[in-house]
Amino acid sequence: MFTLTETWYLVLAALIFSIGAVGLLVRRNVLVMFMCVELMLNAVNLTFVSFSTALDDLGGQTAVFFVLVVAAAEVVVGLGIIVAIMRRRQSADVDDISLMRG
Amino acid sequence: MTAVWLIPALPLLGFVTLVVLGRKFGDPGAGIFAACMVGLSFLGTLGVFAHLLSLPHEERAISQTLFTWISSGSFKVSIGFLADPLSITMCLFITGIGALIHIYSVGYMKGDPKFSKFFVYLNLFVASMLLLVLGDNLLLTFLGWEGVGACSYLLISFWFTDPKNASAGKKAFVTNRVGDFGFMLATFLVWVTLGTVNYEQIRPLAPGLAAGTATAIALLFFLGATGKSAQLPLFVWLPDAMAGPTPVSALIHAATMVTAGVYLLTRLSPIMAEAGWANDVVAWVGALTALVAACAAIAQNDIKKVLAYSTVSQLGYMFLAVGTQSYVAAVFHMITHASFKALLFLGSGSVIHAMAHEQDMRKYGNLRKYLPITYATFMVGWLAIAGIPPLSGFWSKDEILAGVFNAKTFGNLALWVIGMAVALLTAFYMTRQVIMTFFGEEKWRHAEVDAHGHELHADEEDAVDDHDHHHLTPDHTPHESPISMTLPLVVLAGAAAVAGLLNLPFGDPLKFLEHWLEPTIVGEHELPPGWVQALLSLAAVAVAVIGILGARAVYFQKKVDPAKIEKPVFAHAWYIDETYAKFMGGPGETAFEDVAQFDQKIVDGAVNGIAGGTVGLGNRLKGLQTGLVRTYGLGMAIGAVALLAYVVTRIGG
Amino acid sequence: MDPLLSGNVDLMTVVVVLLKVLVAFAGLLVAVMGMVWFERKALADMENRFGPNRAGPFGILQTLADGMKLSFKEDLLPEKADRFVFRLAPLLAVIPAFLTFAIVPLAGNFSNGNDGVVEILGHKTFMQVADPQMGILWMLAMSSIAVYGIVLAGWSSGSKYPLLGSVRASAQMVSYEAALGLSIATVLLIGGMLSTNQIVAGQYGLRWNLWMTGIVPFFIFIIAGTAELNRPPFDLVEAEQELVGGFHTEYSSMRFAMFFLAEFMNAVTMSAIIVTLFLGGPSGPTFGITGWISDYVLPFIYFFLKVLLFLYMFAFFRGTLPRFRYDQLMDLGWKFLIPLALGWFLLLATVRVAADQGWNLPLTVVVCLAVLAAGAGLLRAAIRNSEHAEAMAAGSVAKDASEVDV
Amino acid sequence: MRVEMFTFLLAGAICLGGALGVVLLKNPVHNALSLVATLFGVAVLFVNQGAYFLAAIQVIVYAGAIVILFLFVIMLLGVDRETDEGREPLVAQRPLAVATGLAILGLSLVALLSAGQRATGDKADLAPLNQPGPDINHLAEVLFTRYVYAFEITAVLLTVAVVGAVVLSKRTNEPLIDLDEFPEGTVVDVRRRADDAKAQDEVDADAEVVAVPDTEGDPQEGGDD
Repeated sequence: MFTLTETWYLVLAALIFSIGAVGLLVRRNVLVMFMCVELMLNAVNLTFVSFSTALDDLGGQTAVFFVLVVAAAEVVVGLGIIVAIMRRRQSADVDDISLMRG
Repeated sequence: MTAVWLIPALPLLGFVTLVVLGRKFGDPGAGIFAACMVGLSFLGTLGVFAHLLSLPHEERAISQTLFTWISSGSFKVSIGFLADPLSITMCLFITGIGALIHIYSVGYMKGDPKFSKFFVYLNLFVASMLLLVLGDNLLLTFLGWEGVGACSYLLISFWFTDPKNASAGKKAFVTNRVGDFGFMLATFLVWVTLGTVNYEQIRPLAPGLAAGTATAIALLFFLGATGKSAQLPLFVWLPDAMAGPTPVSALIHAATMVTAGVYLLTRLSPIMAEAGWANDVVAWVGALTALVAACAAIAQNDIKKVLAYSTVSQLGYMFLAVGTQSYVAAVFHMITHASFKALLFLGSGSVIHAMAHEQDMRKYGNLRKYLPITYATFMVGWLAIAGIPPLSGFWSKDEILAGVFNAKTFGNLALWVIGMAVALLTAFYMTRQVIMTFFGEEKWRHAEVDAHGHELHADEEDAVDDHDHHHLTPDHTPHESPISMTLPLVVLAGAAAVAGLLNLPFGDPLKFLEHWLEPTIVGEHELPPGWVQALLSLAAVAVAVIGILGARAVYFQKKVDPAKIEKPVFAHAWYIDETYAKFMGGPGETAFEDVAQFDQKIVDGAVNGIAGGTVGLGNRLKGLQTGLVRTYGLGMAIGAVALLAYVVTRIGG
Repeated sequence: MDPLLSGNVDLMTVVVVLLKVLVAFAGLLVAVMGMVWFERKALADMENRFGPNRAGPFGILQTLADGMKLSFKEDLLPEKADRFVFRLAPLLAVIPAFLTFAIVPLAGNFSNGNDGVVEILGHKTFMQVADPQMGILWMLAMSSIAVYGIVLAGWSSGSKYPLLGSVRASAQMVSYEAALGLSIATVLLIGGMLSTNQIVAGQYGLRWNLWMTGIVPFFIFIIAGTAELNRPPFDLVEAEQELVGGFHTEYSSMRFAMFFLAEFMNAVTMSAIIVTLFLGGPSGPTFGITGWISDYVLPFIYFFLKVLLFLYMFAFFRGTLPRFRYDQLMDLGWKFLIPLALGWFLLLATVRVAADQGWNLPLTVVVCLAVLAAGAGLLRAAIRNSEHAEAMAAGSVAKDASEVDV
Repeated sequence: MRVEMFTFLLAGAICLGGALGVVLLKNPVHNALSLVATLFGVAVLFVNQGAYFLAAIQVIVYAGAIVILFLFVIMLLGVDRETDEGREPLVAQRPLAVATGLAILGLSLVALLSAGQRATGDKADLAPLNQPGPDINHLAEVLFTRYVYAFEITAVLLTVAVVGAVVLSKRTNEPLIDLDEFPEGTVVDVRRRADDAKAQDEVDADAEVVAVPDTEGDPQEGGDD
């Protein structure tokens, strides 16, 4: 039986992060993309806590706390923007929102 | 004494204030304000001067750094001022004579539609000149150098509605550019070789310069000086510059700006001391300029042109002194020349003012009857420049000639002979001018006469100051100028008379100027022993007297036809100007056309090409900006991968 | 931390844990059955009728009968429903309800500063299923999860009335969670601990948080808690006149029973939480008795009576209060309860600091009240001002205004 | 240890399943639910590592607030239908995305597995974790002493975010972008002119058709635009 070290957590976090990154790039629904960002943030949080445990230091947990707060703020503003955009065009497809193209 | 910065700041304040409020201040107001600013600056200079005097001999230098101007890598330049005996001496007569000329201008420029603008320029000029002199590094000096150049340009073409005035301004500007080029190259060279442009830092480093480098630097700086100080071959702009208002001629083109070159070389005496044969070049150029200009001066009919060539010639003396390492003599002559030449210019201005802006001496005569104060003061100036003791010109000129006689310069005796010849010519043409102006019959009463039947009118057209268009009529009665114009004349006459006291050759304790400047100047020169000096002085006086008598014989007693002396070649200043014009119009023009083509095709082409290329590239690249968030995201992700890859490879190592 | 889990985890520990879980779950189920019957009876009394009186004595088995009836009904699945979520939703409603109950101390001797430790099968433990470190936060977390059951139920039905009901419900629950959390924060401020066990232990004697926090948080908690439960007068979620049956319109049979169960479970749990937070939980006088009576019987009786009080209160609300309109509900939550809870929290914090620093306590309180009154005045002015401004959603305005109050 | 291993495996599986669900499921609501599963799994993993407080707020903030907000938006804006993910309009986006994802994963794993401690740099010198008392106390101590400014600034950030969200969600009748704000000659202006020209063309074309209804001109030329 393997022993549970922080490496396990870190590998799991890397997996979640990669999945989130791929999802962000592949999915076209703005909301789903947003969720993928949250996935990535969570993967990072997990990494922070794992290192915090591994190094026996509160620093990682403190970082997670701030990530949580910032994520909350980000979602509030992001969803506000999405709602404002979707009021104009009845679509959540991010490819439709390309007014800023060169 | 931390108020050094106030000296240039006050005229600058005047400039800024007048730019904004000049029109509000109105006709006399703006002028009085400007004069007050320069006067206050003079008082400040006096304060600093007194402070310096109170210091021990060796510590007479105040350097004050205000702030860092440019800081780029190891290149660091501050806005800082260096008040030492040399710069304060310069400041004293810049602000002193400047203040007098400001006062004079209030009278002279009365009623001019651009009255306040004139004082804007004058104040800016004084500020720039003070910056030039007080700046503690080459770059700041260059700033002042360009500032005075710009002001000179603006003032020469002050009445720019006349195309001749405008072109005279342009000529001065362009000719000066050639010299500035030398200044800049020299500054770069100093920076590259010494790693600093600060005078106080240059001073200890200069002896370490290679002889060749020092020579190159000195020659390049001298090129700059020939432009600003109107030496061969760049002197051609100064006679034309007389198109400007007469106070300008007095202040800028006689007393202050044109001495900037002398100041520069004196300031850089540590480098000049290492420069070897460059000093010979300076001396010879100075001597030849003095001769050429003196020759030209005897054939001019425009009262101001005579003075202009005279100025060129006297500047030649100064460079002769610099070239023979007699810096003290150069500065001494600079001071005396500043006072008597300003006096002469202002006197001529007074005459012109009285004669309804007629500048042709052939239409003058017997003016001593109408202009007693002008006449009296002009006499002082005349005797001073002619080198009659005990007036100031004698002492300074004598010291230069004595220095040349004993110098180790190549061909020093030849130089001395030239100097003596120039002294003779100086006495001659000045006497000629005085006689034509103040003695004889009242020639303007004869309608349109050409008393001497000259075929050539010696460019009289060029210099006619016709900014107001009432011409000299036969029934004109000259009248003395207002007090604001005569007062400076009297003061300057006093100065011109006694300025010689600054540095009397009769014994070491009497050489005030030499002791005063000692800590600033590097370079040794030995005066000949006392009895030789006495003989030389006697010779000089004799030469001056001969010149005066000769002129008296020709123009007063009319024993010789003046036409025999006033050769066209002299009137045209050896055709140097014409040669330039011919060259510029012929092969020069084609060359310039080619350069212009090059500029258009290659330089502009490069600039436009880069711009066009950027536009084209942008047009191609804007396709990348799809507006699609996911594309951007992909870009970011790829970038992240690259970063990660970099980090990972670093970890391994 | 539960002393049970501090040592080695052996077989008996697991048995004890399982035993506790079983007892708590069974107890909760019984309590729910009782609660349903009790509420119906109480309502019937208020409305001057008999209520259930057929199944068993006084109709006490009515709930059981209802449950059996429901379990034999047909399990309908609407055609437009999202099958997976439709089936998941009831579970998401029930499970948090029970999980919240897990942290409530049911018994144990808390008198005279005892920490409520009892011994079961030779193991020292608390009379609660779990005593996690984050204690009361667990309850907040679970109530966040409970929202999902309702939201998803409404959405997955593929019908507009349930959707509207569920959106109403979740907005309401999210809104009132803030007031709820703030009033809990006052309790934490007084006790300094998150653990429910320690909160209860801190209220020995009659040092109930009810008084220690100055009563106001207690009332805020009751109002917000009632709203969290979607019970009358905050039962817009299932306002039959408007939304047919609310989020569970399309549910039938056992799935409906689960929602039903969850609702009453939540009511019981909420009562238990109120008791735990403000009324000292199972603590009470022991009259010098020791042994198992003081460990189990007396505390449980105290606990039961206190919970009963609040169950009656909920029934009483239902019987007497008219339903809020939706904007009234939001106004009450955002413009009144949250600012009040926040202000009170600040007041208590100041008092706490004042006590620590040795300031003049009465003066501090007076100054604080003055500041709060000023803040309230400002808030009121802001609200009145914004009511004139057109095209502003009531919720967002109040959000702004509450920021001003801070 | 065995219990923790079991918990880890279970929670990890939930996390991974949830993450895959977020990316692969087509219905946004299902995506959101999958996200909740992952968040929950992460919370469990936090508990597994002793970060109780973080686990609690992870659930409260993420599950209780953030994902609920997502669901709100999905449901209220009516985008809860399955999205068509079969067609990918951007060429090479998918393979590149997958390749990038794999590259990130691979590189991270290389960094984590080969470098070990070196990847993290030096250990911070905050309070150690293993102290008596609940972890929230230690966390609070650090937050309110060493990180007090950061803490206050995040408070400001949240306030600003709330105000921003209120402003964003205010219903206005003006268009989002006021085209007249843009000076002449900018891209927007050019585009608008192009639109105007197109509209003008249409009007002209219509007029043409109306004006000459019975000439031989193909009516579809002008009418069908």
